[in-house]
Amino acid sequence: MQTYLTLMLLFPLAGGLTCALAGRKLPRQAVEILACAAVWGSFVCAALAAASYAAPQTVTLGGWFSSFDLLIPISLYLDPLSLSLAVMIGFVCGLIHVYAVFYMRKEGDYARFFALLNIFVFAMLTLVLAESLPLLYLGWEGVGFCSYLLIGFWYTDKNNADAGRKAFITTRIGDTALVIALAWMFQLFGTLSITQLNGMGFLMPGSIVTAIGILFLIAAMGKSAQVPLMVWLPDAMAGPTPVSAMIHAATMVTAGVYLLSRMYPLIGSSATAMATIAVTGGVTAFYGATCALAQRDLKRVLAFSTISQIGYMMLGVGAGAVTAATFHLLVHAFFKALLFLGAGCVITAMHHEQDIFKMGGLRKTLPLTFWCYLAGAACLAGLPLTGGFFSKDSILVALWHKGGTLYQSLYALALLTALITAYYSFRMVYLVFGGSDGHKHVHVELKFMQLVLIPLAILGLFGGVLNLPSYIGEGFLTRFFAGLAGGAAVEGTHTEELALQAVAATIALAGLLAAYVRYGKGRSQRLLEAKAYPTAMAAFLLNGWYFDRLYQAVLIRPYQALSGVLWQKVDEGVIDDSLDRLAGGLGFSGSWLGRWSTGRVSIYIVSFAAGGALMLGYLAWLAL
Amino acid sequence: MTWDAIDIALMVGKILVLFFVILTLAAYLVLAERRILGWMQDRIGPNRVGPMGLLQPLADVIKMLTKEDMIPSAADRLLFSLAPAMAAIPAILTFAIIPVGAPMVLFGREVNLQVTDLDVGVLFFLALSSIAVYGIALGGWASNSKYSLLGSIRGLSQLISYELSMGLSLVPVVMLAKSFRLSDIVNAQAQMPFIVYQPLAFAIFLVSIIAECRRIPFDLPEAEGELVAGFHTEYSGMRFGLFFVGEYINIIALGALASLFFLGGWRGPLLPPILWFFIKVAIFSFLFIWVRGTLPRLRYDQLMHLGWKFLTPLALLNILATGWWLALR
Amino acid sequence: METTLFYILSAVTVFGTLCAITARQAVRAIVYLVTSFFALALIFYILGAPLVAAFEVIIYAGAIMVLFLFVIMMLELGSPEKLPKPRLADWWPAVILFLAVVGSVTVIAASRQPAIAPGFTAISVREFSQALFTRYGIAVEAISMQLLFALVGALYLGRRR
Amino acid sequence: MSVPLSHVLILASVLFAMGLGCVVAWRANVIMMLIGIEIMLNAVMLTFVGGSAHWGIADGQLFALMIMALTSAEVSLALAMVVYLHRRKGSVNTDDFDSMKG
Repeated sequence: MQTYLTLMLLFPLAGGLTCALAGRKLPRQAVEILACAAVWGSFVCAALAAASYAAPQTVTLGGWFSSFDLLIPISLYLDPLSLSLAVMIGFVCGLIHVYAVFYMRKEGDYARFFALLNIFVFAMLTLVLAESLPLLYLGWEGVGFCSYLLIGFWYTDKNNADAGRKAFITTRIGDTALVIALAWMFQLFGTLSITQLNGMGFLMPGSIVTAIGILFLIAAMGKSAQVPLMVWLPDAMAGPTPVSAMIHAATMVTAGVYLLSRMYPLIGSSATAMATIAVTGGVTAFYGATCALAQRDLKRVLAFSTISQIGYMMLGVGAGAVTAATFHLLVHAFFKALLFLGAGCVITAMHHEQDIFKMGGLRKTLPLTFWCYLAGAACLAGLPLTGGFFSKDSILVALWHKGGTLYQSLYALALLTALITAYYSFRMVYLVFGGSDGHKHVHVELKFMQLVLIPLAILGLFGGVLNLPSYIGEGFLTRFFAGLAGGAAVEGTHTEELALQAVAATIALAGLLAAYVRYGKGRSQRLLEAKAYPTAMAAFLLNGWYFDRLYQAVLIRPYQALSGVLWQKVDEGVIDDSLDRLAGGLGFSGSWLGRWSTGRVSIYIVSFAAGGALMLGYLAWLAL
Repeated sequence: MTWDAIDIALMVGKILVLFFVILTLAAYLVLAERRILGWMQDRIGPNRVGPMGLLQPLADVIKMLTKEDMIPSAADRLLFSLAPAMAAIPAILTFAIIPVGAPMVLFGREVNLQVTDLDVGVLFFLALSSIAVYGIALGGWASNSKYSLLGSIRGLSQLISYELSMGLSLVPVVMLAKSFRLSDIVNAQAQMPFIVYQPLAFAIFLVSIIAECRRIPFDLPEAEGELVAGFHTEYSGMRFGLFFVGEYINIIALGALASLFFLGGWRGPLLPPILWFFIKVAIFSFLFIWVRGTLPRLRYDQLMHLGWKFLTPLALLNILATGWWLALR
Repeated sequence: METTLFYILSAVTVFGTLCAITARQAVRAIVYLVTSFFALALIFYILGAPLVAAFEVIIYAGAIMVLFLFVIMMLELGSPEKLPKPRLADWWPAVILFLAVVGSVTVIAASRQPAIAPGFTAISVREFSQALFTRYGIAVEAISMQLLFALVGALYLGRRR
Repeated sequence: MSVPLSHVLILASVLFAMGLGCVVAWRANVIMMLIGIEIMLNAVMLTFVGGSAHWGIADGQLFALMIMALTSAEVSLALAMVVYLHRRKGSVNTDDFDSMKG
């Protein structure tokens, strides 16, 4: 087991370092093969680990810090949660690597790209497998770092670089909260081992647990793009599409959910913290869905849908259904990666045109992409019997069973969101693939890229078997997660469950119907309308509720003004000026004293003698 | 140390006697030199004043005293007047430490035939000989004459150079006697005069003292042919006389020291100590005159080379050898 | 008697030095200074340091000052130049420094009153030499090296090109 | 012999101060400056000898002797330098030698 875990981490690390250090010297194909092989090797290790998995275990690879009472070993923890995520990460990332090989064929700087991808995988796996919080934090920052560099991969364009910076700075707010939580917990518990911490929650009063939970929530907000720190994710689409698929849809953004699930035994005891998490998730889900309604950029639609879906996951965690949340996380990873990769195919076919109102007719040009994409959209919309349906439904069920006014209203909100989700999913499908005015150009690479979609589509569609509802049979994940806190199956009658699923299915189908009416039938009219200036509501949604402007007005403007004042008045006016004056004064006095060093012995002698007389006089004064 | 009247009287007596004897001796040494040189050069020399010219020194003194005292107008009057005294006084002072005979009993107490028996006697002698330089240097400088100045500079460098080899040649003597005190040195030669042990040191010392006296062949500071008498060109009358007398007193003093250091001083068989001492000094004085009558003058660079490149290293080697010998004995 | 002699010699020393530093000609300064050093040597003798006294005369009066005299004469012979003389204004800092130093030391010295022990005996040559060549052997070596360096340096500076 | 040590020290300080004054006043003339330094060194020697007499040990005299040796080394070099500089610049005025000024 130790071998598997070590190799799982070492493969991508070695691949990334090799690419980074020697990538420029190696031929392109060697780099590509190396990068893919590293990730697939990691996946194989994960699969083998899963195959031989028996019980949760901790593996210590070495020491990191050991000073005073701070002991941080490099130790990994394998339990159902981390194992399932590791397998998912290995698989999805491996597929995306293969996809990226073809997608990035025309781009230079392949070494940097693949090095960063591999290092990202390493960091993500570290995050997931870490047994101690500092190691988790290492991975946490590692993925953030790779994300920053990959969003700004085409850094020569200022917008891309800005998007990278925005992502980095915004997530940093969350990171700060995490560091505070870490330091505080070390002070409270004297350890940073996750397994130990999770068993120590009862030691502390509820208010402290709540505070720690909220700090973790803020960390998750940053990394998982939850309200109010979600503004970076839509802009992160500036990166290459495989990056968007891998980092900003499937893996990294779920880190926040993972963190909360991981620490659930600790923070789950605080109802307040849980409620806050649930509210955040619900609001984010609703926010993302509404914004996705009006987006014109294909990737931004997907980005907002990601925000929305992660909101669902948070909702699940908030409702105490870690299994449901993880279930949705896994299925979401598959279908969202599928959607992004499909979008990548579309964008490639459209010669990097991303406006969905300028697309259409691709159903005939790219049939394979269409069918796969359709599967992804169905999952996203939660059409019955798809993987997305089951996973989303398990969250809804958990919410319903939680009970209470708060969770009931959140359930209603989630249902509304599901309706909107179905609507915008098919709006997207209709606009992109419907109609007849299609483009005809298909690259060779595109064929290979489309092939990658197939396994993802299958997984997305049939992901539901991972955790079938209890009336069909005992869910695999439920059984697997049974040992975890918060992993217990939601109890309820089969009838009730069926009723809830019927409601969800009806909602999804209603959304589909609405989308068909508006964009299937009235497509041409919609295209005409799109050319007009957007209505106030559409603009509001298009711009993500104007959150960017709000932040601009509330935070950035005052900050810039303050910076301006600090810069011009304080820094230049006070500090610089005083330093300038000081330097000038010193220079003046220096040159003035410098006249002393005339090179004339006589003056030196007089100075020297005067100094000596002064010292002697001091001694005499002492003697008096 | 308490002094009573007899002590003081003895001291004053010693000083007066010594003073008188030295001046007389110096005066007659001049006469002797003139006579001996005359004989050597196959002529008669001064023989008119008194029997065999014995009153000649008196006549010379009278002549000098009555001569007009000339001071050049551009001269530094103070230093011009002081210089002759500066030349003569160290020579006279040297006698303060010279034991002229064995201690004798007088007025019920033992009396050294020596003005004072310093425990750093050798150093006292060296100090005085180094002071003697000033008379020459200042005399020449104060005259404000080119030739005098040249003579002074020559004298300075010559004296400094030979002082070194002279001092170094005395180190083995001190090492053998294990004292700076002159009476100790004389007593250390009770068995054997040091010339037996230290012939090389004696040779170096002899050459050096001739140079110190600025006698031929080392009389470059006053070389008549080149510098018109050098540093005392401008002097006349009694001032010149002082230079002159100083030189001869110096001869006697150095002769006395040479006999003390190497020939056992007043020690000798049969004859009374004072006589022995007198004989030895006379021998050295004769040697000086003899050399003057025999050897030609050296060139200036030869003089310097002899001092620095020959005598000084030789003296150093001699010290080394003596040290070894003393250590191994 | 020696006490009286000490004060007389002190007066001679101070007077000679004073004349030396105010002399108009360097040669005269040397002469005054030699006088002063002579008196100083006698003070050393009185203070029980006959060896230092002898060396004071041999080395200071007999060698160092002669060297000065030699150089002065050589320079005068080479190119008689008018050396700059200190103006009256130049004496002010000197006088102030003089007063400061003497005042300070007087104050410091007067604040303690240790007398030289009346019965003290002069340090004999033997004692002196034993201390010099045993306890301070290293210092002697160092000094000899320094003299050697000075010799080499002087030769280098003096060589003709 | 009943001279207080303080009188010896005061004599030394007077000599030292006169040497200092000489150096300061004659600051234009290298030779006079060197003479001033000699005076100061002699004053220091007097201090040492006085101390030696006061405590009855030879060390002070030893240091006086060492000062002499040092001084002879110093003076020989300094005067060689003076002669050298005189040969080069035809001057012994210190203020003419300021080519190394800052």
